[in-house]
Amino acid sequence: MSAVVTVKFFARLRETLQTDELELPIGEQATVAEVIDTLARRGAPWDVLKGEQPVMIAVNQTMARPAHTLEPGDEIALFPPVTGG
Amino acid sequence: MSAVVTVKFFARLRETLQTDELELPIGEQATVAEVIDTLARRGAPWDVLKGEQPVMIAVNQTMARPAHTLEPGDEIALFPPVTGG
Amino acid sequence: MIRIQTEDFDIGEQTRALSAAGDTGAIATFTGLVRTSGDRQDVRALFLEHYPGMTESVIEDLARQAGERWSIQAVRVIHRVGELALGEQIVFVGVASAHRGDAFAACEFLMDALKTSAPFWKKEITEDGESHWVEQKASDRDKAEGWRQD
Amino acid sequence: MIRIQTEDFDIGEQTRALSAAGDTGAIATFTGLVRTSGDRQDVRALFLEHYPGMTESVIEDLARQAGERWSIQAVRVIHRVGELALGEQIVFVGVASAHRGDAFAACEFLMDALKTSAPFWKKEITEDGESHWVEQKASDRDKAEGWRQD
Repeated sequence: MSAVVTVKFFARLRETLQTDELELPIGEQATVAEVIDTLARRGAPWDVLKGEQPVMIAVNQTMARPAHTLEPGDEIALFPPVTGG
Repeated sequence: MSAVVTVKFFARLRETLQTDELELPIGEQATVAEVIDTLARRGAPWDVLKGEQPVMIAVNQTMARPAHTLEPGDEIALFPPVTGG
Repeated sequence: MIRIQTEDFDIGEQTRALSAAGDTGAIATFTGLVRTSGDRQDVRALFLEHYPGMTESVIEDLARQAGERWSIQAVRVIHRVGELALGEQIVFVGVASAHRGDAFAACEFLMDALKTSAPFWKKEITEDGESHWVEQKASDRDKAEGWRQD
Repeated sequence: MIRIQTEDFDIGEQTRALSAAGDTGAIATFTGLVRTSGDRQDVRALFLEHYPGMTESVIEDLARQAGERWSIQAVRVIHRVGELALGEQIVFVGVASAHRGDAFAACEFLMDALKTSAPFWKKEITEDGESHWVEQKASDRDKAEGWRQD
């Protein structure tokens, strides 16, 4: 019975990864940083998540830090710095 | 051949003096302060010009100080602090 | 464009005119209205008097000062005079710029400076038909002083 | 009222809606437009992407913060998404208050905060049909930081 989170990608990140959303099993007490590590270990183009460009994090549509601890069913979003307005 | 200036009054001052405009002969090198003194010496209600309420001065439609020296034909305006906007 | 008028104005129209000014990226506007409850409860309208000629030249001068301090492309100021009922628009200041910081700063400066240096006077007309002149606020003088650069 | 939409908006209509908010004496507005000459000369349009749901809740939260810091009566924010040609309106922020200082401050705060915390991303589309994502500006981060209260 592994817990699952949803990961969404936006803008440049969505285009680079050619993925707008995926589901990922997580262990207990998993953090956002661990989710990002897991994805980055897939190799190019996923290593962009640990590259030079900053990656912003939201959990359940609220900005969050890498150390944020996840709950099953959480919606994580990874995206570049915002440029609206 | 005495030189003459025009003096205009606005808002509360116009109402108190029941005058919107008058002409006044001035001497050479006369200042706005002297014009105000001359008018105030007429007694009530003109003494309001030397009363507690501040009186603003414009000469030829530009804000001016009491020490401003007048030229023949100048347009002086005396009015209360402005309250537009 | 500076206009002193008795008629009302349309902010959409004013903003469209501002956005026609070349390389505009930012438009800041301010609109002042006759407050439905001022310091007195029984006010039913305002009457605005002004000094024709001087009003326009003071505002022209303020717009010129704004243009020297900030990078702006167009300024529109409309000030109404005569009798204005509660809720009516009194004044509009709009500034177009390439950048929002300049548009905001110039718009607020113009409004603050106008309140203490443009020759307009407000009279409150109360329900009983009486009227009294509005006093200048110390807070308005302080705001205008805050923009001084010396 | 917060709205994310592809359609254009009318500033006059927005301002009238703001002035209906009770004892309003002051309305400050900001409108952002697609600049006709950005950093690149060959841009013909912008494309705006956003994160539906989060966008609205971030802006709601900013409006709530503005309401805690300043005395304001109504806030309206409209942000367009999708493709926008040069000169088109992108964003509107309008604030109604009894007093102009509060209206100006809250409007500028909302605009500065929105630029660095609402999940929108801009892509410039050039004449040759290519497109590239716009980078966040350090000056925008600095402006947003300037409003911090700690």
